Amino acid sequence: MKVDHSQPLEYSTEQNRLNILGFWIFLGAEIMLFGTLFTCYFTLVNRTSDGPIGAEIFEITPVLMETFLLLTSSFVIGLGIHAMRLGNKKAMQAFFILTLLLGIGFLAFEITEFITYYEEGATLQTSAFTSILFTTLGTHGAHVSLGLFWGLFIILQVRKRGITPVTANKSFIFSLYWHFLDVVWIFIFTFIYMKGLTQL
Amino acid sequence: MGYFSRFAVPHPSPAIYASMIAIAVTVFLIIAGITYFKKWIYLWDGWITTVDHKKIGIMYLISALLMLFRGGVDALMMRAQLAVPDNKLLDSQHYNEVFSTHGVIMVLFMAMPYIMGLMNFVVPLQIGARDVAFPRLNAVSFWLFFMGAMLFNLSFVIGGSPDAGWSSYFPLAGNEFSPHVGTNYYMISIQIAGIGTLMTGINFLTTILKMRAPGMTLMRMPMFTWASLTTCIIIIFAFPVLTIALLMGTMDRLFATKFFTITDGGMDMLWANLFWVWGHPEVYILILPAFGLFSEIIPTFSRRNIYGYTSMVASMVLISFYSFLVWTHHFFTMGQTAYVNSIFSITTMIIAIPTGIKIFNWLFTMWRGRIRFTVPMLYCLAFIPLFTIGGVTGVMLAMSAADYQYHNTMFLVAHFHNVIIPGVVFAVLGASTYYWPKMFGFVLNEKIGKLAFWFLVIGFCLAFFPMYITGLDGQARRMYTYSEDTGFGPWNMVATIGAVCMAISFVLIVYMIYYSIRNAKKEAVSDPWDARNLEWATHTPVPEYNFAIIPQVNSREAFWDAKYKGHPLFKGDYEKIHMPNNSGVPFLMSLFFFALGFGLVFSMWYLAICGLIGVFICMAHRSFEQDHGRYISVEEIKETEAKYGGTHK
Amino acid sequence: MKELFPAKQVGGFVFSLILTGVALLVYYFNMSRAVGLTILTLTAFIQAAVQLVVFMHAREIEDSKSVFTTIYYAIIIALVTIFGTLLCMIWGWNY
Amino acid sequence: MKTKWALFVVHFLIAFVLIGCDKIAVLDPKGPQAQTQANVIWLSIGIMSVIVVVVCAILVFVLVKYRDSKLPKDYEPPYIEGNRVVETIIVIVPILIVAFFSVVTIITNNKVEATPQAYKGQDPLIVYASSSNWKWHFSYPEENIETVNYLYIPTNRPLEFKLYSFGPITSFWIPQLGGQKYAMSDMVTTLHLAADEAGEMMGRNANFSGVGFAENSFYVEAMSQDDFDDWVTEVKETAEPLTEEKFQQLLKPGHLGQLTFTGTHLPFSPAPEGEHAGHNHGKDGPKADTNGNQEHDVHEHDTSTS
Repeated sequence: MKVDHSQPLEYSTEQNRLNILGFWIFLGAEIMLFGTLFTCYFTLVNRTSDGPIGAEIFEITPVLMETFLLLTSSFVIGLGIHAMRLGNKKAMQAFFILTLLLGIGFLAFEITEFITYYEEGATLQTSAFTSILFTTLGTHGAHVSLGLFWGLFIILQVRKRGITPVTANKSFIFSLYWHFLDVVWIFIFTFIYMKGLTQL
Repeated sequence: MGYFSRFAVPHPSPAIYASMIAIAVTVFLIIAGITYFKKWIYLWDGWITTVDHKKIGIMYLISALLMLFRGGVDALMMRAQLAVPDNKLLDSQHYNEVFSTHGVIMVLFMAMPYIMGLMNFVVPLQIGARDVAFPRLNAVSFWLFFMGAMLFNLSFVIGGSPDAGWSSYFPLAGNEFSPHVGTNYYMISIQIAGIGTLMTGINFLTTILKMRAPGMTLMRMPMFTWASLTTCIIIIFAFPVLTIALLMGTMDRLFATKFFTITDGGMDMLWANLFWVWGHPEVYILILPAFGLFSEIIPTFSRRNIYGYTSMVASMVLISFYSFLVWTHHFFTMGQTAYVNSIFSITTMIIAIPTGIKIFNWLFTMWRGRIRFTVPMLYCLAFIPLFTIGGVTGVMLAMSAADYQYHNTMFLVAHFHNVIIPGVVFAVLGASTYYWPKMFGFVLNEKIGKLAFWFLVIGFCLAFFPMYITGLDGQARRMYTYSEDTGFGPWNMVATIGAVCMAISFVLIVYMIYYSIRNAKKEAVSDPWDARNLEWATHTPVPEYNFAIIPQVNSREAFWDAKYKGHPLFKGDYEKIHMPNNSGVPFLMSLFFFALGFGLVFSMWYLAICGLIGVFICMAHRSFEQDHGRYISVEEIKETEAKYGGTHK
Repeated sequence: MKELFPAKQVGGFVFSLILTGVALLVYYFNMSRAVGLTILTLTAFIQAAVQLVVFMHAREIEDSKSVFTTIYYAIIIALVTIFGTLLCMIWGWNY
Repeated sequence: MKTKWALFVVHFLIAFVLIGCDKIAVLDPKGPQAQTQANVIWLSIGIMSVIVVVVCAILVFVLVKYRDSKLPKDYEPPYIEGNRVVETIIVIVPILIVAFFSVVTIITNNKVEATPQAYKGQDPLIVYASSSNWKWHFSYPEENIETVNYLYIPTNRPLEFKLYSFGPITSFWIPQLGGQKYAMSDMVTTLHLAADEAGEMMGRNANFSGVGFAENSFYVEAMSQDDFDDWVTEVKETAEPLTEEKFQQLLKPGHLGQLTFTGTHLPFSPAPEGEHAGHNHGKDGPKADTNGNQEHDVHEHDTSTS
């Protein structure tokens, strides 16, 4: 395996560069995936039937907490990658663990939120609106949950194998994924919560 | 017994019982045969665990051919039923199942994998690469498609086939009107195969962008590679839509969500919309690679370079973008206002422009050429006029005022068969004949091939042209019977005769393969057609590393110029080659997907959860695995190259 | 310790927080639909761009052209799908 | 000999097609909308055949002239990159054709989506055509009668069909009067038709809707306004009233013959339009009328948020 030392470790081999480009293309597909969910959401948002509308169930505080947690975790994993480029394994691991903890915090808030919705009578089966709401949020939440496991695996690998071209590449790709989830959340925050709460 | 009753076919017939027995016997014979000839290890090591793009390509082709025959039998059953008025051969339910499975199989499990197979085999060779960007992912893609196809076919004997049409419009496909598991099969098997396709798209786009031989700029890429590139772009942005649509459909059926229901605010139009947001680009996913294949075959047998390379590329790029702007033409009659219909009418007609450019460029490629009438070329020559007819009827359909009369009729059926059969089927059959020597080391029999070709073309014309007329006369599609006084009878009889001709042609194709295996001269010919692109620059059969030395490209037709202008293609010495290791995990993972899918179809949650955990374990395994591949030493390369007669320099 | 917190990343983070704050204005102040939606759309897309460039290093990869083409293409197609769907199911449909 | 046979086959085919065309439903229109559509179809067939002929002519020419066996042994095809002029022509000509068709399509779209020009200003006959598995129910709200599986219409008067479905998506299609339109469960679509001459016609559901789809057709008869009025009077005198109970029975999946009732189902089972539109009603489906107030609230949210 040829290693090109002029580049950061995660780009250093041909396979690494392929992996990163391939993952970017995958993110393109993910944009379309969430784009479709938003399409459905915008189409169904007013089809509330006998169930509640968004403004009746959304609450600003947990949403802001979730936003803050995910934004921060996205920032922290950026620091993690920076630490990785400096070769600081300890800092990198600390940042990655912090990221995952923030991710768990986000999920905890989201799950509580879902439970509140259920208690208020907005279930997956209530109306077309609640169905698409839970599906859109749930798809994002499932991505975060998957990311938690993935991140954990990577932390374990870095711990055991150190920062090598392979682990650096994996960590960098994971960071791309995590940032992307934050980007998706920004749109959920804006076009589902803010738009719903303000009834624009 | 209560537990097993869910597996019963809700609407059994002797044909289904016969197929159950036939399937059981075939499976038993295959297992017994493999065991008797002690081929299990060969099968496992050589094929099931392989990550070699050429072998994966061939496996795609074999599966696609099998599915072609399954779908073809469906087609014959439909034609037999419609041959005469008031026919009682099939009842309504069976007919509905047959046309639903025919559509799904032909589009998703025949045409798609056939195209994927050819892409797999040809693209890395054409760009001078040793494999695709992610060989392991490539194996996952194939096995996911394969398991999806198997799951779909299982519906015939366990639980019942889907019967709501290949487009499965809700609410007909919902629980209320389709209570049995057929539509679950539809949703889940297409989902599994679709994930595989999406991965292939990502894989090949990365491959084409990053792994081209030195000197091969984008504007020097062969046409089929360009076609594959644009196809991958469409796949990447179209398939997520299908993923979501199927997810929503599955949730409606399994978890009683309210996306497409009649009550609680559900919106049945949304399914149609999502289906065609994916479905229209899907049409171009099929046809663009076919265009690419024609653009390979026509120059070779005209002994000329492709005419208007730049405009060919530009038109494909345009088509790949426009394909996302036209989907509403599949439901002009859904009640949108005239201005919405006008917008989508016009975007649809605009797509005809780049397609027209391509047709004329192919004609001008033959102009002043030296045309040889080989079997692959014959398919191209039949393609041009027939596809033009299909294309212009497409423009007719695009005019939404008139579409109100064509929609849902046999006219539409005639139109899309008229583009897909001359477009895609002729392309893959022509290309299979064309690439056969590269894949298997011998040329297929010309005489039988030509006979099959004529049966296919004449059969096609007989089968589909009458449908234009009956469609305009009011024969709706998907009608399982019609009365004598409609006057559709004679035309349908002609169509059935045509279908039989096409069936004969496919039998002849099988015979051609059998005959050629027995009788063809098995001498390795690396360039039997005097072709122009890099895939012919390597040996036949292709060594696992494709090229001992990566070729240096400095023109659009690198191999042609190497042959006739003396440009050196292979410079430098042998170096050790890095190759990926085989792995059984992709196969295992797709088995877990199969279990997951089967569990979901029958709402057997424990099985589904086990399948899901299995999938995650495979992914975790991949994450922790340390697999750096292996090296082929210079000595080994020298040995192999000597065996094949040395590298051309 | 300081080298672990580069100015670019910290700045990006602070900027993101500010943008979130701006989006919140729509919640706390009553404004017209047009103004509100414009603010929301702008803040969302700027924030996404910040993530892309500052955190995801989309510019530094040697294939950044391919990366940006992919992302732009995805965004355009997603927008076409969203607005096209709304056009034929909501706006262009006579209820 | 060969050419003789070929000529014979061509003649035979042309004769066959021409004889057939006389009776082809879509090309034998009985109303202004179908006439518009038939005109578009003939126009496009005309222009498109020119394209097909041009392509075939070039193909035959090339194949005859540049086939391997006809060429001298030492002929080597030239390398031709392309030709600006030729490529411009093959771009411009299709663009012109598409531009022409675009104009045609915009004009005709607006034609078929509106009351036919010739009958503008006349009071249209409104018919609620709803489908259930696998029947058609035709409600004449003004005449206050309802039929099943057959449709009587007056000639020379605009017809406004309000389409919806009690089940899967269906498509209401009377080929000789005009193109089809979908009937869906939670909204009403409108189809504008008119009949120019009296006569019998075939109508059917064109969109696949399950097991009984093939037989899901109906009989159409166009008659003068006087005959139509006589028929209405006769129905009112002879037919049974349509009760809610009876209507629920009719909705059950299956096939029925032609039935006639006085009264329509609209009072107790209103069409999903306006307040009753699909996105407003709840679990009870199209029948839910009792909690209209509550629904109205939701409706207001709709307009404010969409």
